[in-house]
Amino acid sequence: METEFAAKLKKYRLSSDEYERAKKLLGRDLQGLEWALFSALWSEHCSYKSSKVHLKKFAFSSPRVLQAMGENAGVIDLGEGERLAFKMESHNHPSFIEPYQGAATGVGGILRDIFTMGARPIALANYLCFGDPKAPRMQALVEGVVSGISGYGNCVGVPTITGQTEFDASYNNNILVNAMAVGLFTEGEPIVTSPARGVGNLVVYVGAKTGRDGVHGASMASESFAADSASKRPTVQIGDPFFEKLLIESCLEVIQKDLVVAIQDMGAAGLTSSSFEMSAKGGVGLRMHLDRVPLRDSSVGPEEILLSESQERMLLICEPHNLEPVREVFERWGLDIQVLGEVLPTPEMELLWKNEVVCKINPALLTDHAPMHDRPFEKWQPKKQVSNLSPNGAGDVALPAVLGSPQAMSRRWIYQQYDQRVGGKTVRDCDDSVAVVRLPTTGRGLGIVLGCRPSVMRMDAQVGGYDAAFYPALELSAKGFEPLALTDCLNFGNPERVPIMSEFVASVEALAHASRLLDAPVISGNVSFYNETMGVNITSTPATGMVGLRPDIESLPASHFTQSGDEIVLWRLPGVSYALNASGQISEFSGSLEPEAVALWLKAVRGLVTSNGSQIRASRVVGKYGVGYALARLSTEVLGARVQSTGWANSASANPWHQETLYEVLLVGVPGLLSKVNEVAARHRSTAWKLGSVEAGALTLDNSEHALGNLLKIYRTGWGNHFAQLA
Amino acid sequence: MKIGVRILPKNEVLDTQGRAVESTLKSHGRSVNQCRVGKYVQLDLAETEPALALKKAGEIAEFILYNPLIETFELEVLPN
Amino acid sequence: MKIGVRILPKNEVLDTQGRAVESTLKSHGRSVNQCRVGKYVQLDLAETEPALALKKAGEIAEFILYNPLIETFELEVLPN
Amino acid sequence: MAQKPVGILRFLGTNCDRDVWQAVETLGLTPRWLWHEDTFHPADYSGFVVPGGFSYGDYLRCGALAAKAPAVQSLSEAAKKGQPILGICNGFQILCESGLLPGVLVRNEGRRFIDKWVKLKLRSSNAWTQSASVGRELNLPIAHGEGRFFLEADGIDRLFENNQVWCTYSDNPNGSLKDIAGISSPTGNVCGLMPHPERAVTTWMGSEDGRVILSNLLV
Ligand SMILES: Nc1ncnc2c1ncn2[C@@H]1O[C@H](COP(=O)(O)OP(=O)(O)O)[C@@H](O)[C@H]1O
Ligand SMILES: [Mg+2]
Repeated sequence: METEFAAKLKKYRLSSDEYERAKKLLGRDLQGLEWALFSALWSEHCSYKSSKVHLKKFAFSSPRVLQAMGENAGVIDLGEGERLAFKMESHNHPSFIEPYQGAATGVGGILRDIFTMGARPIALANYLCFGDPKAPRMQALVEGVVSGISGYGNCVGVPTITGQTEFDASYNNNILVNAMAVGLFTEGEPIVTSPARGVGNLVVYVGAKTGRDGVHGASMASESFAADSASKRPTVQIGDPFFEKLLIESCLEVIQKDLVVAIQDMGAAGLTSSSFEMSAKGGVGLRMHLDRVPLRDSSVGPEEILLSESQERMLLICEPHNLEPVREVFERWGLDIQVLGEVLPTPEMELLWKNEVVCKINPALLTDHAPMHDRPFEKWQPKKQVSNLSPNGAGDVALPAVLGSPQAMSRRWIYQQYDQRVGGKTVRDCDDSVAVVRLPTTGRGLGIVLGCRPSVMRMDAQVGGYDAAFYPALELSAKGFEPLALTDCLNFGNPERVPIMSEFVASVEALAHASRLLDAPVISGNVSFYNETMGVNITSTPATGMVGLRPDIESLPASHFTQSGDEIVLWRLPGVSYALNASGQISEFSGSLEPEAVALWLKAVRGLVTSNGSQIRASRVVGKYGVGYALARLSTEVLGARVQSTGWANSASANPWHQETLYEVLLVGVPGLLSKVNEVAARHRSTAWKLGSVEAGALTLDNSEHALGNLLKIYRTGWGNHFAQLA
Repeated sequence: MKIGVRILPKNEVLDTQGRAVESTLKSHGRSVNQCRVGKYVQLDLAETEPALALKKAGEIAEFILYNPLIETFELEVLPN
Repeated sequence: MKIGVRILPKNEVLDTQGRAVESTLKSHGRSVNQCRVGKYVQLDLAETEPALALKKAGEIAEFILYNPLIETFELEVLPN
Repeated sequence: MAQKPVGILRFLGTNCDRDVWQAVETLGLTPRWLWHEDTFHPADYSGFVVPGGFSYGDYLRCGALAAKAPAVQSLSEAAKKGQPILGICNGFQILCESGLLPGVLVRNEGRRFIDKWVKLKLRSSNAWTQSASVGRELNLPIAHGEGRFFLEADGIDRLFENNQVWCTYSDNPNGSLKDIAGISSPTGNVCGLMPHPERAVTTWMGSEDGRVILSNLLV
């Protein structure tokens, strides 16, 4: 008896403490389907039980926020009738098991979060962390993930316009696949939310039929990978971007015709999480006949129906008189629709199977009363901080060698597989560090950038947390965009380990602080814990996605040199300094960040860029591998530069071109630019130097001259060298 | 010796292509109970013994042709 | 009754998939003389007579399943 | 007299429909949707565009499932009447699969989807290129996985003899036979093109060269 109970706990992945808690809430033992419900909704993935206490730190009120955390996606007001919904989500575990479908369904899932709210998806971005290119399966994982994203995103007709790709051995057995989607509401288009309302309204299922796909997926994503994870595989979820496209069009149509009261996609834990959340948030009950759920295979039973993660399905609530018009829309788009039941007055979920009540439970017990853990952590202490950088800390790192390394090489192989222009709004694509979309009705520019640099996170989780907001904000500012808001995807290892939890808390607090200073709230996000395989934890990776706004898209600075003779200015706000070694690691750093000063300086950068219009012709934020690498990236086949390191180099460093300081930016513009920068620089305890000028033919750093063709060749052929199987 | 490899999506796995073809056929009045769409691979092998050729084809299928998470395969010896 | 439809690229058409499989196999020391990659469609039809089922499957193949410019097809009756 | 509207076909899975709509409006013309399940009267329209995308998910063969739609029957009538019809990307594939254009578009030589800007050359005049633009170089984006034009050898020769090859790549991105990017019907009113002119109609898009083709809708 005892062992049978233990086996059940194991199967449903509930701890005995959690079982006791559930029992106390119910006043009795769990029975029947309740096991499956508690298992799914109390999983880390659905309940955020280890992170909730800390996620609250993101909260602050801003008049721009129309919808914050808690809904499918956050929504901000852009003014002039335009509003934006966006969110980022992880699909790490499924992508490691089946990279193509894992990545594809990740894209599908994040898109549904956006259009369920009534926003038309206008852009996708992806944040990918892979292991060492030589690690087992890595070439196939890269191939699968990239083709999965491209296969899904291209077909569904949403352009992928930016991304970030990292390589580090800590991801060898646990890659990260995070996808971000951005949706737009134009003037007059309603925002729809998920709380169920209106006693007697109908509960309607639309979209694909239900199969056994991903049953127990949500609770599995909340566990570390074991070596035998293959044996635990549920049926792989298959994404159908064609179906998703039909779902986008039909859902947007019923929403815009004002035919639905509430709508929610069936994501993790499928029908269970969507219906329980709709019911709990609305403070009403739902009666659902589970045997009415359209099935792909008639042998699928009630528990599997509740837990299935079959893709491309939605649950909506509509008034009875609107059922026929709703049906007409979905059928025209070739989709199934089925009424499952109705809204009840008391907050009780009533599940039926062949007209028999098989479960009756207050949904709040599973949602609001889910366990919350304040997992132990330690106050943050920098571990790699030194007072002076050692002269050879970074080793021998010549520019050409660096350019061909996995960390630095061109990612074009990836993004050339993405449709970057469908939708007809793309101004700047994946070739640029900041993606730019033209907002169709007002002609304003929307900038999108991803953030979080794992190398900086490995150096210091607190600095890395600040950087996850400041770096993308600086990239936006250097193109004249005002940073507006953020989404995040917090990828961490096992939260039950104190060092991991400490990094989580340090980086979340830093990110929250930075976002407040920038007045760019975190409006949506996702936590992925247990990225641990056979005892190895990934680099803590709080990925971010940031959006910014510009009043127009005229005189947007380029990301490469455009004119010979232009002046090149380095503008620095001194903070933390370090150098990456050839393998992308940082062994030590000096200095510290002053977050308040950074936030103010960012405003000054944007102010300078926007007030100088076409006089600033190009800009680039200095990042990995320092000023030399940034200059190489600004160079084209014909235009390079002649630059000097006198005056601005940090003395202790062996190679000034290779050092990075948080924060610094390169501005390129008409001669006389330095004096313009200097007018504002001093006010921010920042300094600017003229490094030299744009020149045709070569990139000359002090006395070493690099032929442009050679630099470009190394940068572009890096991919083929490291991914020979894919070239 | 030629070996044919029929690769089909597993029964319990969603067949996106089959679903689309099925519904197009239906809308043109050519209804079918079900349609599954998979791959067909024809291997021309040096082996001349059917048993050996089948063994090698099976190894190749396991190695590269099919994805065991979502597909099943069957082999057949083809006339020359 | 189930009918299988084997669809293969014509010889004069460059079969990019087949070529890719061949070269991967070669680089892993599993050489084959040739590999062609096509499609396999399994039709489950209401017809219970093999002759009728084959006729209907043939019509469906002609109607939509294959493109005579680049492909050929063959039908087979499958056991239930 | 106001010009008749431009008909834009929409199949399940078409995804460049709104982009074509936007481009047609940019030219000052009136677009109209033509739904795949409905037939229409060709005479009500001044011309037709079959937009790109992934009709029916590109399943089975791209364009094959869409080619059977009732709207394509009406489109065939329009083709016979000599009305201008342009199929872009997946629209080109649909025109081939429906027999309105010869040949077929198969998987790119490198097997992967390619999104990039390409240089093209206009080679002959037809309903979508004026004779003045023959010889002109265009800069347009491509975005496709199956853009390699195929037709047996003597068929290709005939296309060239009849001036049906109207657009070629300067640097072949996908292995297309004879660098073919676009072909036309013998009469020149039905044209297919793999690159996307509707994605290049304003400077902020990166090029305005798409207008060279689309502005032929203005009569
Ligand atoms: N996974 C990806 N998806 C789409 N675009 C990507 C991806 N990874 C990198 N990119 C693009 O590649 C370009 C180069 O990336 P990166 O080396 O990080 O340089 P940058 O500092 O300019 O962003 C960027 O413009 C980025 O948008
Ligand atoms: Mg970047």
